[in-house]
Amino acid sequence: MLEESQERVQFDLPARLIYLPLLGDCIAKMLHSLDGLIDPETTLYNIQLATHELCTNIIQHAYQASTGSERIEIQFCLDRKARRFRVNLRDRGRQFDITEVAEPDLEQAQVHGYGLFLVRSLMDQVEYTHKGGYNEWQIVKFL
Amino acid sequence: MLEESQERVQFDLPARLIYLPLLGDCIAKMLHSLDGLIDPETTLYNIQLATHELCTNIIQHAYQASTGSERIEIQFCLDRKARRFRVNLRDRGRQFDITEVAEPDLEQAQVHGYGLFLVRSLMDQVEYTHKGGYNEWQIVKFL
Amino acid sequence: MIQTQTRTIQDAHVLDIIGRFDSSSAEEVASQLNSLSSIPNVRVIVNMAATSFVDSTGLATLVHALRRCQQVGGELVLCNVQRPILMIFELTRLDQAFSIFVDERHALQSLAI
Amino acid sequence: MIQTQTRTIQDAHVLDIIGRFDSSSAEEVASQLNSLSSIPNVRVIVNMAATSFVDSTGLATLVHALRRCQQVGGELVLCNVQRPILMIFELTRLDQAFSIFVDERHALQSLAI
Ligand SMILES: Nc1ncnc2c1ncn2[C@@H]1O[C@H](COP(=O)(O)OP(=O)(O)O)[C@@H](O)[C@H]1O
Ligand SMILES: Nc1ncnc2c1ncn2[C@@H]1O[C@H](COP(=O)(O)OP(=O)(O)O)[C@@H](O)[C@H]1O
Repeated sequence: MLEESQERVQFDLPARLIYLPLLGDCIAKMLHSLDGLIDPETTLYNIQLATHELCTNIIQHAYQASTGSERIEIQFCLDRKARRFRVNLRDRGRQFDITEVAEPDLEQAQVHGYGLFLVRSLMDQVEYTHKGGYNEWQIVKFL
Repeated sequence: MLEESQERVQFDLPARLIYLPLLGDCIAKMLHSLDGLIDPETTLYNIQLATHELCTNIIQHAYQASTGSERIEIQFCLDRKARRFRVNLRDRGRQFDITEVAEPDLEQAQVHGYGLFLVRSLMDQVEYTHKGGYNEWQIVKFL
Repeated sequence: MIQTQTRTIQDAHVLDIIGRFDSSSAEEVASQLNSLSSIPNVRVIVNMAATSFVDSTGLATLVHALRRCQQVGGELVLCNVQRPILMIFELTRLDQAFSIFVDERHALQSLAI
Repeated sequence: MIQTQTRTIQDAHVLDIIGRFDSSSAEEVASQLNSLSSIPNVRVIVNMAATSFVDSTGLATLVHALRRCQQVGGELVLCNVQRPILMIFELTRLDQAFSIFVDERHALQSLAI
């Protein structure tokens, strides 16, 4: 089979925690086909964790008052040539307010606030925009 | 959380065998939330197998000459009220010709030809249409 | 997704198929079965205790191996087939082509006769 | 997706977390840890040999349990943490809040002192 340089997978899911393991499995399948990764196990784990954290935030924070019909759109794109893994997330929940978010105090163990810290630490790029009623997250890891 | 009567999940995937286990896992998660299934294990297995057979046919027969950019669109829809699980598949491969397909001779063990037979036997409805350059399959199981 | 291992018990070769036995993995199983079915009078037990999924390509691979074993005067039997998979054997009537045993002990007994 | 089991070895309670330890499953682990941390001077070993994934809710659950154990004069330590997960403990500096041992034997030795 010919291999395109870009491998792209899209999901459109109910905003429910039960579906999140599918995303991690999908990332694993996509990265599996890429040779020459340094420490593939950790790279995979970190992309899985960052994606998971953003999705749980969408489910638990962006969609607060649940009607049962909230959705998340997810796109994974592996660019083999550029050696880049990109995750795009879209939701229609409440707008994210960066000023709400204090960095966790790493000197003292916390009982919350590690989510976005992990996303920022584990990925090479993190972008958030709100447009047309959609929250859009894009996170990128260079491989 | 409120539960909508309809649970819907969509995928847009490269037409590659490696992704098919994700579909089976997703069906499992969707059915898991439905009470009152008679023999849930077999029902789940049968929907998983029928979906898998249609997808492998798309990958191996509809997309014969691979360019590496073939895709399958998949939609799962569980209707809790109507107690119905519906699978819709869409591809842009060559048109399916029903006259090609002989029923397997069940009196004698075969080395191929069980795929569509299984789909028809395991599901309650099987429909195929070709329109606008797309092959569209819809299979339905009443629960 | 799949793992296979072969063991020998008494005169029989046992092939364990662990995981999904489908179009992605059928070739690996086929090559194991091909080498077994080149042994004259070979006795093969395919243990499916840990086989979670079998698609039509998996079925075809087993039918092909059964024929090859019979051609060399051997036998191929199945055991520990999980219920949803067993129902597919029944639906395709392949339960009539294969001898299917509840466990390895019963499979071995039948091969010993 | 998750399974927990508690065992007792010498004076210590061992909690095995099997599978994904995340927002979906944190409550189950929290309730196990809550009942342990109500025992005065309790010694808890959380064995993560079979823990495949820990998210920020999982981390928070462990921090919360650590505090509760310390409040009752007890201890909570971790062992067999898989490498990618250990790296998350390091990144969040939680490797400094928790004693983390390579295996149960070393964890038991430290608790015995
Ligand atoms: N997608 C989101 N939409 C709205 N608010 C969010 C979102 N993600 C995070 N937040 C806010 O940022 C805070 C910090 O998030 P995070 O770092 O993930 O830690 P935690 O979820 O443990 O509080 C949350 O408590 C929440 O108020
Ligand atoms: N999606 C499809 N597009 C084109 N041809 C198909 C498709 N599905 C099945 N076929 C044709 O029908 C035949 C029978 O398919 P099937 O019953 O699944 O058995 P098998 O795949 O083992 O041949 C195939 O050999 C193929 O020629």
